[in-house]
Amino acid sequence: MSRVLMKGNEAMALAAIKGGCDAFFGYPITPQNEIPEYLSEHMAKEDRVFVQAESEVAAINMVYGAGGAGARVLTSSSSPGIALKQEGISYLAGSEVPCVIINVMRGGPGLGGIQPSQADYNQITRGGGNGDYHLLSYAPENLQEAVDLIKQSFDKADAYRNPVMIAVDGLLGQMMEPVDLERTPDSKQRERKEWATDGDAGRRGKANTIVSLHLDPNKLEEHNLALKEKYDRMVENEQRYERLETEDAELVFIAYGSTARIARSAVESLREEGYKVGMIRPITLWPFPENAFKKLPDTVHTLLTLEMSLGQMHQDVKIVNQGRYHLDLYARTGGVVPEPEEFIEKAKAILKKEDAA
Amino acid sequence: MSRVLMKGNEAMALAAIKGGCDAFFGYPITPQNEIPEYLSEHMAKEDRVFVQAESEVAAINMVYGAGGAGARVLTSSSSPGIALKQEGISYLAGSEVPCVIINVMRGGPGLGGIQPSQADYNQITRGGGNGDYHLLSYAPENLQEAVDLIKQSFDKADAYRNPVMIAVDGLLGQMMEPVDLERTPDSKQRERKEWATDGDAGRRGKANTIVSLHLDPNKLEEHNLALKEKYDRMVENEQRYERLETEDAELVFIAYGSTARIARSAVESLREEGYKVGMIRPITLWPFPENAFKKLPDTVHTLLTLEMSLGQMHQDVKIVNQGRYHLDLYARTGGVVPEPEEFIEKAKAILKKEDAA
Amino acid sequence: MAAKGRILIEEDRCKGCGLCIEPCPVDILALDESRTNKKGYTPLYVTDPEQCIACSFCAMMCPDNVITVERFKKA
Amino acid sequence: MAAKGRILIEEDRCKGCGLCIEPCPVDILALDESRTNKKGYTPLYVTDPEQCIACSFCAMMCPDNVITVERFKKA
Amino acid sequence: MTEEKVIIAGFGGQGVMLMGQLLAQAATHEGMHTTWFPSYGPETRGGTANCSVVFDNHPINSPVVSVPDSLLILNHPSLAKFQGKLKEGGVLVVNTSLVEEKDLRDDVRIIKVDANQKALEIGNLKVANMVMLGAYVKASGIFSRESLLKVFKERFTGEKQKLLEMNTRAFDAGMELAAD
Amino acid sequence: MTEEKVIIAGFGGQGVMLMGQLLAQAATHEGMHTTWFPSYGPETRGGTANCSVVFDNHPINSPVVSVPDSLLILNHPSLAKFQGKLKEGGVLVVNTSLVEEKDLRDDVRIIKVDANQKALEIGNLKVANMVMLGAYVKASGIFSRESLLKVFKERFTGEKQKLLEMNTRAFDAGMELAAD
Amino acid sequence: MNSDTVYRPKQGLTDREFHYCPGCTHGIIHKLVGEVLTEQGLIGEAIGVASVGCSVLNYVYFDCDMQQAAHGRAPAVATGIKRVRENHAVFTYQGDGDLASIGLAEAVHAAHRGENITVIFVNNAIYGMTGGQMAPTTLIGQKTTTSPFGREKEGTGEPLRVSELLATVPGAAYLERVSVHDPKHVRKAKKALEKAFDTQMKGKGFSLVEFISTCPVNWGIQPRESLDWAVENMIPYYPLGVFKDPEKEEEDD
Amino acid sequence: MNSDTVYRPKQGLTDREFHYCPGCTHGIIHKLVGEVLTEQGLIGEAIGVASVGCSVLNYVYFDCDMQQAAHGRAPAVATGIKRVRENHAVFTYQGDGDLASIGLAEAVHAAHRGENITVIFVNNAIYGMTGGQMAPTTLIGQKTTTSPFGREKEGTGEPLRVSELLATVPGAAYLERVSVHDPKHVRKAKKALEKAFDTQMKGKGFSLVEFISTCPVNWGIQPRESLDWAVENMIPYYPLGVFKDPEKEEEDD
Ligand SMILES: Cc1ncc(C[n+]2csc(CCOP(=O)(O)OP(=O)(O)O)c2C)c(N)n1
Ligand SMILES: Cc1ncc(C[n+]2csc(CCOP(=O)(O)OP(=O)(O)O)c2C)c(N)n1
Ligand code: SF4
Ligand code: SF4
Ligand code: SF4
Ligand code: SF4
Ligand code: SF4
Ligand code: SF4
Ligand SMILES: [Mg+2]
Ligand SMILES: [Mg+2]
Repeated sequence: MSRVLMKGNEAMALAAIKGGCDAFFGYPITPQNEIPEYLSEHMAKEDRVFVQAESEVAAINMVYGAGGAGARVLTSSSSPGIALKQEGISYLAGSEVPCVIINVMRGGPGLGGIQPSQADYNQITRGGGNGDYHLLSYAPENLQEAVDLIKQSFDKADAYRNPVMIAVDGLLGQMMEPVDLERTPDSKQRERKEWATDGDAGRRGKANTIVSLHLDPNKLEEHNLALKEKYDRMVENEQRYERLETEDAELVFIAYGSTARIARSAVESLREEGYKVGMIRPITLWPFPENAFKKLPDTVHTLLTLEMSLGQMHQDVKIVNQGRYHLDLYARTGGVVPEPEEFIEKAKAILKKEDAA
Repeated sequence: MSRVLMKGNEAMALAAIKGGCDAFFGYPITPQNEIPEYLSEHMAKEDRVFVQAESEVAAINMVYGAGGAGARVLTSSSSPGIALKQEGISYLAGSEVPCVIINVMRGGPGLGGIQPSQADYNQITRGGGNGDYHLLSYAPENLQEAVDLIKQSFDKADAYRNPVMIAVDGLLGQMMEPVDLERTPDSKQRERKEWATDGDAGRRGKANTIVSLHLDPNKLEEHNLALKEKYDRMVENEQRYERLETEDAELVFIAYGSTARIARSAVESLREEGYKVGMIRPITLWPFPENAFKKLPDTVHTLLTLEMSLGQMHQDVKIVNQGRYHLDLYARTGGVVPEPEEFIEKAKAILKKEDAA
Repeated sequence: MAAKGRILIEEDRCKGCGLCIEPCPVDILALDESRTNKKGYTPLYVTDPEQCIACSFCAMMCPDNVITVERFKKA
Repeated sequence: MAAKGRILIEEDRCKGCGLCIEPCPVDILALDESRTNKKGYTPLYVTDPEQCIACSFCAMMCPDNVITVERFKKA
Repeated sequence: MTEEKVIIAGFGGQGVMLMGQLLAQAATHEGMHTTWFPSYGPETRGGTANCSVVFDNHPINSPVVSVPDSLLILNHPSLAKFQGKLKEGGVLVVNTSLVEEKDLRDDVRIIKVDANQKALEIGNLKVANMVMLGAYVKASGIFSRESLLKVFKERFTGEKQKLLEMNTRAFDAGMELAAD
Repeated sequence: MTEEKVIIAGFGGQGVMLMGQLLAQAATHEGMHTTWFPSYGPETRGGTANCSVVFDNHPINSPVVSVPDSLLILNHPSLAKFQGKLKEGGVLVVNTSLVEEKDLRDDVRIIKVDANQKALEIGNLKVANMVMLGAYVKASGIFSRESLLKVFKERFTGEKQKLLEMNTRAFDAGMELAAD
Repeated sequence: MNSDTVYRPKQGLTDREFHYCPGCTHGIIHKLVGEVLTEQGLIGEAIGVASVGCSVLNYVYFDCDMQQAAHGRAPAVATGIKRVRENHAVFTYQGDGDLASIGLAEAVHAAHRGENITVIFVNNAIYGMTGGQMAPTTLIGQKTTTSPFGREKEGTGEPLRVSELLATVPGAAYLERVSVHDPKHVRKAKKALEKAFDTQMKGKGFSLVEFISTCPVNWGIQPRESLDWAVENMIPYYPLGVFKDPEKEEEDD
Repeated sequence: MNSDTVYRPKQGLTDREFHYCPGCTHGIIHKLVGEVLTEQGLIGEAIGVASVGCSVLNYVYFDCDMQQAAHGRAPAVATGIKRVRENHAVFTYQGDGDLASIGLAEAVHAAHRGENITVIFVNNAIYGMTGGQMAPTTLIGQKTTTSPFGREKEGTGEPLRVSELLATVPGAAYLERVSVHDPKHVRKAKKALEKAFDTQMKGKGFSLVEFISTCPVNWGIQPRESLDWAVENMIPYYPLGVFKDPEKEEEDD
């Protein structure tokens, strides 16, 4: 094990290289600038492709081109930049071009601010673009997990021929902590993508096309149903989550990413004080880890969603819940990073009320 | 009453004029082209502003400018074009600039097709852009309702200082039917908007600014909470829906827009055959009409969502439901318009199963 | 005068646009107004095949890949 | 030589960038390296006020609105 | 009246959209509920074109017609596409100039109209659609001749006024053909 | 060791970010868990700059420090902003060259370092941060001198190697000052 | 009698019939692209990018790998492709709405970076696919569905000349405007395409051939008259010629 | 002694201190805009559009109505404003990343439509706000955080000259490139701004003044030396001068 101290954005960039990323296309935006900056140097050194696009719109369409041509492609941005990419992301999903997108979220709406936020949950999990599609979305809680997931994400993208979104916030992007870049293996040699428009029509003896257009609605429906079948497989196989101290919990936090990290402190403190508190930490935002909510112990009476947005993930908790538990929400927004004490206080208030009831 | 036969898109365009629309900015895209085409002629004749922008991105930012300067502004587009507008819509919401957006939905994802669809439900109700914001969204089921709602929507936009989305599909945009343009009054004289950047700093004695940027996260959170307070008021006051034959229903359809229109036939046929079927028709997609689900009779056992997308609205039904009823979904997508017979068959199958159980 | 070559017309591809007609230097092309092809268009025909000089102008102007041009070899 | 005018320096706005210094035709501007203003910058000062010709060059070049220039009226 | 659902189909340029709109317009004048819905494509590039029209005394739900009561067929490919959908005993008005009669169903009421021929006689192939329309109006009996002529007058104004007479003639010819 | 949370604050250009990174780097070498988190703004335009560093033998949750165990203050505005957050009995290392001593809390352990003065003596105002760092390392006792010097050697390579000696001297001077 | 085929259609093209309106010159331009790719031996390894416009479906016509791009973004898509498939011929095929309106930034920036791609730019002074709206290239006085009174300078400006604009961008290596209204010009247009692909394959940078094209349906003019209209109205405003030539530049150096 | 104030700062500006880095010429340009608006009597009725870049906060500095636009879209926002407030002076203030990169299409199309607005374009050859990344205007050889080896022609192209590009657009009425590196040029720059607003108020169309500006922090050069760097490196590539003048055009007519 060799741990190196790295800045989040740089660690993620390096992880992408180790995940076999052939090409990066991006546009500067705080708080993710160290990703393109790092790659502008290191992709060149590795003889791989780095292009600073003229805009986010151009960047995502370059990703579409390079991904379509069979390369492993990365782009990164932050909230308003991701909004600009929505049409392109819809195209990528619709024409089944794999790629990896890192979103280092900041406060919104509009230009908003540049401090950490999770208010892109909707645009990540609901596809901010048009049509019935989904992105496989990972929300790591620390740099080690980010590195491990990013390395893997290129394989996942290829396996499903679907864009993968890595959703972190400015906190993870800007912080440093030691990471072991070799904890998980680098992505292995890959096979040629036989579907790609890589200019090998001659060799193949047939031309490939990559399109999202299907003018006949029956064909388009068929295509959508085929995509759905793929999404169903993701729901089946790709849910990832952590359950922490849920065995005898009365109150279960639901939190992801940086918020989960902070919530972890709250769980520890509360447990020390004897409160029966646990946590479900979604690692995939889409598919939302419904499985984590199965077989919770009978002691549970309340699920408390903690997030840095005004209840965006809470909607998924509601969808899963279907009346089983009391639901509550503690939300900060606009770039304010909550402190463990806030969660502790909220938890105590809930537990006290329940006791009284 | 004077009914005139009009094409949906043209009727909507004319309704906007009658709603006091001062300016239109848009970009061509099927199946909404008759809106800009109609307005290119008629706005000029009324000495109002019509601009064909160079792109959807430019159009939505022109809307932001003109709306910010105090005018009543309209834009229209269709699914991929709406995706491109997401950053701009997030800005409009974030800086509280009112406007009206007509979305004549078509099949997706990506370029998709041009036939009717409802697969923008997510990008309409979840804000495809970044941050915690919402659009007041209307989904009329016929041209008369579309005309009435559009006229009104400019007042609503101004009242809440928030964008309003009119969500229809290609079916409503392309069809003709008679409408009474005077059924509801035209929008009345308006007051000067004292918050607008209309160049009247001299008169006002102070300069106005319109921004969505708040670098201090505490300020941005405050701003977000103020927006939320506004959204809460919309949830309180703006839910609109129709309940059809729910009094003794066992099975309740949930459907909006064109789908509801078609479902209406199915309800009629089923009732004729003695089946106890009713319908809840959301007229506002956001706020989703939770109130419609209150005080349903005890006879109800199943809610069946019908939509032209793979269960996007169904998520809101789940959120409202919280385990009360059985839920089921019948979805077509990709531009396929369902026929009443499909709904009838599905309904019968459900009712038969329930009987057997 | 013997033909220098000939054109082959894939008639059911023809859309009757007439772009090929004017460029013909020997003026032997016309639309057959007496009938329609599978598509419903009045197709191109050669009024006087003997005159064809195989210049290919017609084919170059045809937007729909209707025309192939052959030049006869001097035996 | 009597001053033709003078400059007023809003010292706590000064960022010590020095853009105003070189343009002064009579070379009477410098940064006071001996102290810092509220912002923490070494502020501008006039080395020899008597020489000022009120040409405004310094003020024109100052990016931070630090300098006002006055011309004395001939009594 | 009870609901009447019509599909009108031909190829682009034959004027099927207009036919449907004229009917919907007539229905509007007579206080009926009506809907018109085009099959809209990405292009105006030939191929089949069709529209659905519905009339009713009650509000109309779906403008999409799956099982028409009447079918107006202006060319052969459209016959193949739509004939099967026509309800048993429905009205089928066919342009025999472009439709092969041997393929016609035998469980529906068929009105044969040699519309292109008739239009050429009148002086312009373009009015073949009006011949068809006249035949349908006669056969269905839903609208009066006057009702349609009123709509014609509203439509053919300005530059188009010169077309009024010829269209009326074509329409009348169609009515006559159906009366036979 | 138990958790140690540090905030280092000054104005942009004083090198507070680097100080935090050097500590985090030393902690990494010693196998500790550590996090470093900058307060990042839209600009590099003066004003206050600060970072939070945490060391622990256990995995660290939040990198955001609300109640620091130790505080390194390089200028006066930073004192006003952060002093109140320092936990009772915590360590407060202050750069007395730029901080007015009268405003200091009295319920914490104060290490006064005339860092600018010392740095000027050494030959470059820029190394004032290293003086501060040395003082903290001495006062906290968490890291050995060698540990930091190893990090220095890694950092000051290539063009920057010439800075190694001066920085080491400044660091040592800081350690001495804290030992007083 | 023995014979040689001196003109064989569908070179570099599939057998699929074009969906274009009768007499639309998109078809002629397709043929030229197919011929040049075939003659230069590139058809088996070329990668084309279809844009959004009437030619959106050209991925079923060109007999090489094809990727369909979002409206206006073809040059960005081509950039992505070319950067990871450096040795392949990469081209876009774009209309004037696509390239000169929504996609202007992508076109200029591909040129600006000196991307080694070839852009086939079909200027028919209108949005064909969506039913004849005004394009940035629509001529003054021209009636379209969104300029019902004819385009006026006031409010909508004067038509944009894309080749002239791109000529100011250093990375643009080869730029020519051509027409296909008669066989002579078709031949010239083909030469321009040959030079453009040549420029690309020699790594000299961005190349673009602007075609003056027709839209009989939306202009409301018969196919043959449309050619005349283009000659009489478009070419005077959009003069044919070479706007940038890498060989000339080299001479100048 | 009695005195006249011959230079009063903060004209047309609020009293707020600029947040710019020491010696950043954004400040000088702000002052000129404020002065011209004040002197032309427009400050009480002008509407400005702030863009995204270091100058994003200028809505707190300019003492008139201000709307903050999304990155690159200021000319579209200004179009929206101007169309509904025809008689007001409308201007945008944009950096080179904002205008020449992400917002190029919006700038060109505002010019193309002949929008009666004034664009203040601040070219500092870098993305200042985000920490010094390469801009389309970055010079060959210039090191930035995303061109760590110095900008190379190969792969990133040669710098874009915006004024020259816009000069090809008919609707652009007045275009001038100026510098603020010494008092003489500041005075000239102010003249250019006066002409630009004059062009707008006379309804002659789109006007843009390109300012050569500095970024001491991201160039890594002291403020005074930054001015020299601009003179020695930028002006040779970006020559000062008038690229379009409505009065000249009229003479030519
Ligand atoms: C984002 C987006 N906006 C708008 C459209 C609609 N659209 C399709 S083609 C087109 C214009 C095509 O015109 P042009 O590029 O000139 O091609 P032509 O059809 O004339 O060959 C438009 C606006 C779209 N598909 N996507
Ligand atoms: C959509 C979007 N993309 C990216 C950004 C990040 N961003 C902010 S300012 C800027 C560049 C500013 O550079 P420039 O326009 O040259 O202005 P300067 O700071 O140099 O004055 C960028 C990329 C953003 N805010 N929004
Ligand atoms: S090849 Fe030449 S001569 Fe022969 S038909 Fe064609 S154009 Fe006429
Ligand atoms: S150009 Fe081609 S399609 Fe047109 S008439 Fe001639 S052969 Fe037919
Ligand atoms: S006004 Fe002129 S002479 Fe006086 S200090 Fe300023 S630059 Fe020097
Ligand atoms: S130019 Fe202004 S800020 Fe800079 S040193 Fe001179 S007075 Fe101070
Ligand atoms: S609409 Fe115009 S451009 Fe499109 S295929 Fe038809 S003629 Fe050609
Ligand atoms: S970063 Fe550069 S452009 Fe921005 S304020 Fe500082 S010096 Fe000026
Ligand atoms: Mg076109
Ligand atoms: Mg800049």
